[in-house]
Amino acid sequence: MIDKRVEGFAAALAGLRDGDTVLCGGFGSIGEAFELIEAIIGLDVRDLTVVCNNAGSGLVGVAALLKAGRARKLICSYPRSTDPQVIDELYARRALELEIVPQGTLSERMRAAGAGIGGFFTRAGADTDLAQGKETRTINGALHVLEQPLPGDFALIRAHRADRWGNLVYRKAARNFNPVMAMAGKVTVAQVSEIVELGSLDPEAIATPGIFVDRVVVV
Amino acid sequence: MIDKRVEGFAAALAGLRDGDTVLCGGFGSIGEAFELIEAIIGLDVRDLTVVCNNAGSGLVGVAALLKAGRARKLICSYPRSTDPQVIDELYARRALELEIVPQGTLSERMRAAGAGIGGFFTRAGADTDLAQGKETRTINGALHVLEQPLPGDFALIRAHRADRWGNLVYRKAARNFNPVMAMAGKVTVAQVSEIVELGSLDPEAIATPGIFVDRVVVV
Amino acid sequence: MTPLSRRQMAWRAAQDLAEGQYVNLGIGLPTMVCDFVPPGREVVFHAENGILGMGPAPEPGKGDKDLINAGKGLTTLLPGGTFFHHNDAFLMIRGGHIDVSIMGAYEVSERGDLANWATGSDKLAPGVGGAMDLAAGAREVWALMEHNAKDGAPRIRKSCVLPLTAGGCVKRVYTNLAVLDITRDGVVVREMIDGLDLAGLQRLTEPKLVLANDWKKLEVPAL
Amino acid sequence: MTPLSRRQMAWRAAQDLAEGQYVNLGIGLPTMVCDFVPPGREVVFHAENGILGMGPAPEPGKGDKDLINAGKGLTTLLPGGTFFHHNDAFLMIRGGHIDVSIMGAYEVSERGDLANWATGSDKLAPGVGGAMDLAAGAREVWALMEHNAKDGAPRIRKSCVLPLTAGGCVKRVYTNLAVLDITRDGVVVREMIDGLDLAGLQRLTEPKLVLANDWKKLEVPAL
Repeated sequence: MIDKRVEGFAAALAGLRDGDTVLCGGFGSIGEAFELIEAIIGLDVRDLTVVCNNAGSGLVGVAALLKAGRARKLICSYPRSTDPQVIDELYARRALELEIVPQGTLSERMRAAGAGIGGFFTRAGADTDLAQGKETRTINGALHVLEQPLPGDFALIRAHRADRWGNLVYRKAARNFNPVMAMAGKVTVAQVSEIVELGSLDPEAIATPGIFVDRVVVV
Repeated sequence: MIDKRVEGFAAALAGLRDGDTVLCGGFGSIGEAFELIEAIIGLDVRDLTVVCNNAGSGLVGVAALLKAGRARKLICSYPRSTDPQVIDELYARRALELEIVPQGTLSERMRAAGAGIGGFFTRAGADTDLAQGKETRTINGALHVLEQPLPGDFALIRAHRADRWGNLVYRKAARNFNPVMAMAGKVTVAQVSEIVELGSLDPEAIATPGIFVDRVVVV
Repeated sequence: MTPLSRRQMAWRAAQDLAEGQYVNLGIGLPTMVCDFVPPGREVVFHAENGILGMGPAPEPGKGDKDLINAGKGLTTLLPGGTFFHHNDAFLMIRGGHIDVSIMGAYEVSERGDLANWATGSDKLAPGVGGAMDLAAGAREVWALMEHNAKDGAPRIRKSCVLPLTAGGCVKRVYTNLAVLDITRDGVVVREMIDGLDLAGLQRLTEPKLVLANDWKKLEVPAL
Repeated sequence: MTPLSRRQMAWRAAQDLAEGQYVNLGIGLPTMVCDFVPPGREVVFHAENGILGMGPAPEPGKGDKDLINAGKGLTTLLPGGTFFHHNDAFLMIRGGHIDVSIMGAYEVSERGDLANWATGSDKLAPGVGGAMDLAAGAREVWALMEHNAKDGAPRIRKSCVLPLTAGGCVKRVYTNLAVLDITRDGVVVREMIDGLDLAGLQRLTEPKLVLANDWKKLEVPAL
């Protein structure tokens, strides 16, 4: 029987290693798997590359992980979201490597990783400082920049409901980055509010099919 | 008031011109907008490029359009589906230009058009005859081919239900190519079975948001 | 001469949105535009975190914590609204499906170059969000900003001083003093507030301004 | 010596699918594999037209016309199954999310090159379907085919004669005579049907065969 449910954060995060790239879902603090992300702090792993739209809010979730010094690098589009105290302090000390990526490109780079796309051309940022050092090309008269896939060793996401096959549904705007990160994680762990019987989620409305999900933990 | 409903096929197809590229949804004959596609035959347009996974089945829909000689070219992945009598006859006479594209690449090229992606690298077909004349590149040790966006002047799709904003839901496997073609059509026309009150479709389960749909016709 | 308040600036931009347009509102001031669309005119607001059909902010204490806009404020969903994932949200943006993007700006050049992401400060981390995708992908980009910086420096520039978000993308600028079009013939003044004349506006603006033949007084209600 | 029937070939391949694997079945013979997974073993079948969790074919007269598999035959959905659009179906394929792709083949080379899309005929239009995406993207590709062509020509080749679907992708071949692994050390015979020996199989096969130390009789039930 396929059963992706795991008990506890240690099982949920098993295999996470020094230097891993960790994709953390959420937009602002909505749809962020706070507890799952914070559980990393209790493990002996360092030098993580964290990928997240923001840099966490207040002192929870991604912010807590960064504050605990577990990340070497942050790849994000907009670090200073609600209550950016942690990123402000780290930035002032230049204690964290920061890669700023246009938000759509950030998402598309993860999709490319999940979709087996080896790279793609986008106009976003092509004529800006963020394209420095990247290959550019004029296509149909418009400058494009070649962007690379961005896979994660782990994706730590949050959903509303799951079943034992790992099918997920979200609530409203809490969906945001979670489905695309699920696609891009080599190991995708979903923190959910509830696990329901197999077959009780509407097959027309499952936003993340279980094929993208390896472990489900109820918080 | 936004109201994308149109009455009759003439209104649904208004603006279709000689030489246009027409994306036709469906997989086999499931999810194909037979009546809408056949309505082209009654118009005075020629030299169409038809994009469809197959080449139609029997004598209906895309098959009827091809048989009527309205297409100059067919871009597809698998022309000989159920009852391929029309394509077999056209192929024997070499009466239709044929571009064979790997199915995932066909879909991804249309997504690229809809998503503002200027081109993408895929491994699919990179080391085969179908990559002839295309740019290739070795990425992470694997040969990739650069594929181009494939936009449509029109996308003629089929869905189950719609509302007046053009939001669409599908039935089961009849979804197939329809959502991605909706994204890639400059003018997207959806043939649906039923129009429902605005707000009665579940906002978590709308497979094609109305932003991708220009006209809705009930058949 | 009374410059527009921020709410009045948002009101003015809202009047130019047409029925049926799909519109993305940037964070900060542009978010307010949503509240001032004329009643009965259906405009579909898009949020890059995965919403189409945003309604007004909920009554205090009544919002749903999972229903936020791009600025992380609570919002609502209109009948006909939909939720989707972030990648589809940006597919809509990059793919040319958004009719109008209204963004805040630090600077706009006479060629329509937009600078709205990096201040050059080395104290605070820069952040770009979806600005570059919107600038590259939306069919029209409108900038909504104070006409001048706090120190009086012009924000409509011959060339942007700050790092660019995208070149040549801005078509229209709404400020607290004027409505201006960026055209091949230069920066055209469409509307100016009462008490301001072209010479006065020109002193607050770096590139040469052109007064439209049919220019009007920029009139807004008390808000 | 009795070669396997088509149903027996499908049965044999089905036995090697492991619980929890995501498996795409090509059109034709591979479609039958779905019917022979051992009871109680959960394998999730993927159809490139947008289904995960396909069940067995419906009873005659009971199917839903909108619920078809990649071969356009009626199918069913198991509890836990999902529908999605075609682009996501191929995202799963190309992105390495499919554990096993079982495809029919015209030819397989000793390096695992696969030829299964173009016959070289100029009478009928060629069609590739999803074969190239599957060959490039699935974690493992298994070929399921008659050991020899109708005219007796070997289909396991030193090099493919027909146009390639992808180079070096096939890991295992199931035929009506044998089960063979494509390895760096050559084509290894894992199982052969009763009454066939290595010399006999070699005569029907172009590249040099290697007999596995632990080779077994290829045994299947009457079906």
